[in-house]
Amino acid sequence: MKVKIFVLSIILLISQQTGNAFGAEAKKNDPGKKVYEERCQICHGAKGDGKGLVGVMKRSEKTGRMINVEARDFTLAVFRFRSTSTGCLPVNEDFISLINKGIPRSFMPSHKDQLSMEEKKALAEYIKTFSTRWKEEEPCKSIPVKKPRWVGSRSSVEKGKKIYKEMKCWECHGDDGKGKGPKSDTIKDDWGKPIVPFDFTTGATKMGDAPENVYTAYTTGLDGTGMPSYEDSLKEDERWHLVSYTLKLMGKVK
Amino acid sequence: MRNRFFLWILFLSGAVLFVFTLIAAYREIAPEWKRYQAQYKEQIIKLAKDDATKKKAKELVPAVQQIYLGTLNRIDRCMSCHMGVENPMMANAKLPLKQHSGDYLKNHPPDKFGCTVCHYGQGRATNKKEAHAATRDTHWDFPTIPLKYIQSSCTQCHDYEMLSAKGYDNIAKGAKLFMEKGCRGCHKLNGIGGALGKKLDVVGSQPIAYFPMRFVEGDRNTYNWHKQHFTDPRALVPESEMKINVKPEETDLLATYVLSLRAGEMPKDYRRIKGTQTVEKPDEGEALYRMFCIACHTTGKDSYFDEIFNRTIPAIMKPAFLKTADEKYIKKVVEDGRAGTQMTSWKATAGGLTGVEINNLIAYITKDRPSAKPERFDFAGFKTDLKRGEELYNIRCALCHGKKGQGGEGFLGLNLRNPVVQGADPEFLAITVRDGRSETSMPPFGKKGVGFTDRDIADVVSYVKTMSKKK
Amino acid sequence: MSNETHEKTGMSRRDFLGLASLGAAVISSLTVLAGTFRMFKANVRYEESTKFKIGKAEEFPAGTVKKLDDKGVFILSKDDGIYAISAICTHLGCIVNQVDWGFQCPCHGSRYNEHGKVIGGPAPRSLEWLEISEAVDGSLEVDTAKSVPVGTKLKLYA
Amino acid sequence: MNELKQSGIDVFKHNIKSLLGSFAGSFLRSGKPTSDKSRAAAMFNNFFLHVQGVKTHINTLRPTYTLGLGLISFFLLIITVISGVLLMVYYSPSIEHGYTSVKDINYVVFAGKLIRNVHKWAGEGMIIFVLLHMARVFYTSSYKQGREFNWVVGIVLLILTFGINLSGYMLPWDQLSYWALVIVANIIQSPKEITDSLGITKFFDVGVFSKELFLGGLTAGKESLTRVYLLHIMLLPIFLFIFLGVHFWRIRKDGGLTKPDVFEPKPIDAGLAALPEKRGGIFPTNKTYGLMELAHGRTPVVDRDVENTVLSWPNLLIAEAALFVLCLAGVIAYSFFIDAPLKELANPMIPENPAKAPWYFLGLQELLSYSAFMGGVGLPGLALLGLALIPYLDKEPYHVGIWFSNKQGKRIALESLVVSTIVIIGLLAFVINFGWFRNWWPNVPQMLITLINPGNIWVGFMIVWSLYVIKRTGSTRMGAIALFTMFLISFLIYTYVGTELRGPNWDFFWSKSQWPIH
Repeated sequence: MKVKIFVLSIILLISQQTGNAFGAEAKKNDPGKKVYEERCQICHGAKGDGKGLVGVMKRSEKTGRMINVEARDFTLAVFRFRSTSTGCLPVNEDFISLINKGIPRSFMPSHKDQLSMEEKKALAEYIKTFSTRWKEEEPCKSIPVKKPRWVGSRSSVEKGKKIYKEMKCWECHGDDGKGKGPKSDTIKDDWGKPIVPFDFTTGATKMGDAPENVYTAYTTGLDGTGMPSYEDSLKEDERWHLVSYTLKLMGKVK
Repeated sequence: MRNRFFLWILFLSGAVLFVFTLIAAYREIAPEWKRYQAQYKEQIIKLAKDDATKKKAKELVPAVQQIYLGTLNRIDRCMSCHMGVENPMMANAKLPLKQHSGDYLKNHPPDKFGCTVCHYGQGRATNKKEAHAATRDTHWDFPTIPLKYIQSSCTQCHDYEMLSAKGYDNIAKGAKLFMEKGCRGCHKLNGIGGALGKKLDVVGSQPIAYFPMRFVEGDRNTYNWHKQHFTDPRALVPESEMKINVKPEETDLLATYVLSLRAGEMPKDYRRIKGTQTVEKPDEGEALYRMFCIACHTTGKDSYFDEIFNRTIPAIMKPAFLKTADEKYIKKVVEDGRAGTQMTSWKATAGGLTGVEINNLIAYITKDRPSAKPERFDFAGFKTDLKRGEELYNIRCALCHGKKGQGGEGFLGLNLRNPVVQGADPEFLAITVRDGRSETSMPPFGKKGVGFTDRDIADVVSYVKTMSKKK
Repeated sequence: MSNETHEKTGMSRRDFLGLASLGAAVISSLTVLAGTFRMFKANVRYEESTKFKIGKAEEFPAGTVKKLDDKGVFILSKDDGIYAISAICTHLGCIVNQVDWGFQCPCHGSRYNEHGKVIGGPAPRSLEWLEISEAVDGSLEVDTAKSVPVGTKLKLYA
Repeated sequence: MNELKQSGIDVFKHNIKSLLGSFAGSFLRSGKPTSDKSRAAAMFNNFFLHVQGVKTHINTLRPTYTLGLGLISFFLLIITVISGVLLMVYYSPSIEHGYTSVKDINYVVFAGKLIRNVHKWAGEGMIIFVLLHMARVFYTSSYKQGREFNWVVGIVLLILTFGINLSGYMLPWDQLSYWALVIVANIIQSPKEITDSLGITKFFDVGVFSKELFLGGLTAGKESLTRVYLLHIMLLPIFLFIFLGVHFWRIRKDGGLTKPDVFEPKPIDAGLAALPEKRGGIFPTNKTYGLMELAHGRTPVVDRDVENTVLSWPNLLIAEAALFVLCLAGVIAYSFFIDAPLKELANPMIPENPAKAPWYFLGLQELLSYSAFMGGVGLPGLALLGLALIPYLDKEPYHVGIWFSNKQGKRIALESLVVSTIVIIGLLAFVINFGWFRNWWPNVPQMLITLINPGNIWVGFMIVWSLYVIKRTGSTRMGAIALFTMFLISFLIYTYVGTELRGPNWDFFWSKSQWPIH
């Protein structure tokens, strides 16, 4: 396997240096590879290691805090935004929804209209070639999401607030949800980069800010970051209460 | 029965009227300040050392004490309660009878200056609540100013040097911070400054309703607003674009300074200004950079995406940029600004900088210019294909610059539609595309980077130059 | 008039209620009226204070005569003390001028000697001597509302 | 000689002793009122009292009939005039000193704050009581039988009351005054909406012309304050008193207050001084209206006083005195507890949000938010015209002097109350939830909104419903009751909504505590 990837990357390197911008002369007639080279490689790198030409992007938050945004490294096959349980590989739908939506606040653009469905699927397959994990493991099943009607109600917000306190969410995200908890300065992610806990008051999560997205984040956890999965430690209702409280911090409910 | 009914009404309402008239009369003849004056009299009689003083104190008749200041257009009745303000015998008394602290009154006798000219508050009022006007229901725009900001009143008559020499340097420190934190990059003062923020000429004497008080903690007055606004502008004005970079202890100094920016001038015979009093612009490049540019461009060495402005702020002092951008280009940007972005036009008729100052500023910005010139790009030598340029742009450039070249709004790249880029030398643009800007997010698209041929680059640049016409 | 009508009408019976209610109405109306009249007397004046500072004692060496036009006061300093004489003519309120032999009013020819004593013309009284005192900060203070007996001078220790 | 001299001194002494009595006698012209004749004379010989009849009908003295509303309005006017004169002592009408002089009235004038409160509340009380008085007159059919014109005079007085109150609102020159002035100036300008739609603005701009006439310029400033002051203390009061004189004189000439055709004194009326008694005789009633009954003693024919009337002195005068002192006590007690508002100094740069007219115009302001012209000029004009026309369109001569005419009248009033409440609240709820034409089709011509808006729809509904009532009952009086009830209810509801439920940006709020704080 490793040899194969090595050979592949060599080929890629060569093609990058000799081919033109279109990548139309790519050796293999793989549409996923073509799309990747055209659109993804500049940030994610030819080897999928997140070391593209654009490099580290600096972003100054509204509070004045400077954060570094880095392109995802595909070689570990650890993905934050999934619909599957923590530790699992994402399903194809996850890739496609991410390609469609992009990631707000981290310069990952939406490709919803730029690519056809086949191209998106091919791209997902191509990304899977960067890690051996895809050969060794099977993706888990998506966790179904069904929003109860009471999400966002006052009593639910109150319960969520309690859970926020009990589950020590505040250690990273802060009492006021502004991402300035006592631990927020020290935590690091799987790639060894410092983590910036999310500031809920900015209102826009990277995963999407519908209640369903927030619920998914709490259920699956954001693998690779310090954000754990609460699938086992909280009941479904409790996670929804937490979502209610999050919506309040985001200013979406009163 | 009928007449008795009316007689009863007459009797009862007469009684009610009588009672209320009496209570109202009592309220009129026994106001709050009379109580303090009685206390004052009592204390003076107790403290008097000689008979003459005692006799004088016994002769005190309660009356509204007022200072009529014709030239200042004020009437101050504060001393109706603060009776002992000039009396050394009351040095250890409790408020409101206590003597004024320090020796300020020696050179500022109340009968010439009054009280509200320094302390604010409602001079005409004759009860504590309305005179101090701390709460909004008194409907007075200038409540008594907290002592930590009181130096903002001194500058009505005194210059910063004199105040600093006497140890009252909050105001001068505040002015210095104001100069060095780039406030005027967005705010005009004396006609000079950017256009993004509000003019600050009379901000210190604006009424409370001028400021959005909704999220202010504590008393909703101008003083707290300024302090909290310097701490976190967006906590008070959620849509604010203000960038602030001050330490917590510096907020008071800045608040003192802005509170000193007041409308109206003191009459001539009150003013003692010899030295500087307003923040005038120095003309060295570095000072100019600090005053006008630093708030957004920071050190000028980093390009970063700013969530407040919602666009990337370029690193204007990076050698990689200076290597390609010549003085003429930079001057054009400084003078005309970048329409469609937050970059203000700084020419004399807009931002208010003179030609000399702009030259000094550019000299400072370009001081790290590397000596090596970039490799030339023979743009004129290509016959460009707009259609191909568009295809290339849409796949490779639109990711960061947006499909219409608009930049901003979550896009990492700069706005390409504005007149500066559109009017720039195509060779300059081509070199930028080819070499990128090292250490920023603009990668080299030439052969060593993404793999564009020179022809690709020429096509893309020629397409970019047509973008302002696209809707 | 006739007794018959007396019996017939309610008011002429002058029962207690009638009297009481009439009294209540009259008394309360009078109180209101009294308050109304009191209202016309202003509690404050919209003019400069009658008491004002004229400067330190050193500024008035013996022999000084200073006319404060805007206040209508002469400040005179002699060896035995300093004193203030009102410049308001006691006849009809004109401002008097200082002349060799004292003060002369330009309006109707009243004349006063150097101590302000009336010596001719229609003026009924002598010019007022005004209270002059030392304020807390050491400067001299004149109060035009307070007159003092003629000859009262403030002794200066300087 | 000596005797004569002696007696001369005695006479003089006697004259001095009786000085008070003889002065009072000369004052009343006919001596002390001790007999019916002299009591009568006291009334008709007195400059102030003779506007009232010598005799007063018992029905007039019944508190449950008049509720004293007209008199209360008049007494409030007297109180307002007196307190207003007092305020003029210290107020100075200029934009430099106006505001500070009001502040000083509050702070250092003896009882200044109380007097200002009294002036304010008595003035605004007038609006309430004039409206209530109008309702009383309406519901007792008192606009009939020769009183038609006086009803019209009353409407003029209502307009003048509104005008004087409004002009007074501007004088303190605080934020409330200034922005109310701006709003009113724009109401005055609102005919421009029509002329614009018709395209004749460039020939004759009646809106801007009248606005300039009112403000003395195009924006509110120094000149405007002078003009408003003039209106408040001179022009409007002069007209008010002229019309008031006519109003009172016509009451007298039109035969006093209305009374039911069939009237029986009740036992409770027995307390009146000199209640007429029926002491037998041939004729059941006595209709002599000559001077005879003023003569001393019994009437020769039937030995009975003129039908169901009593002497005004003292019966009416006691009632009036009681009402006056009641008004004064009420106003002073109210003013003691509640202060007249005074906000920050007027600032043309910073609008109040919401910029509201005084409360009595907020009903109009609600209509104004639909269409400036219809709300400001069209509908109020129509309403006043409609009110003025009521006595000429409803001439049914029965049931005069009876509250709500009869059982059917009561039912119609109640029915109209319910129907109008439902319809208005429905209309309001619709507008608040769904907006109007402009929200659906942004390019809709203004003319269409001017012609079709919730205000017009409501007025149209009032007219249609009244016609329906007339058709159903066959009585114009019933139609009038329906119309007037709906007018009152809509004034009430619109005023309440404008005052309490409209917040910043004229948005809907359930209570003021929900307003976003600025």
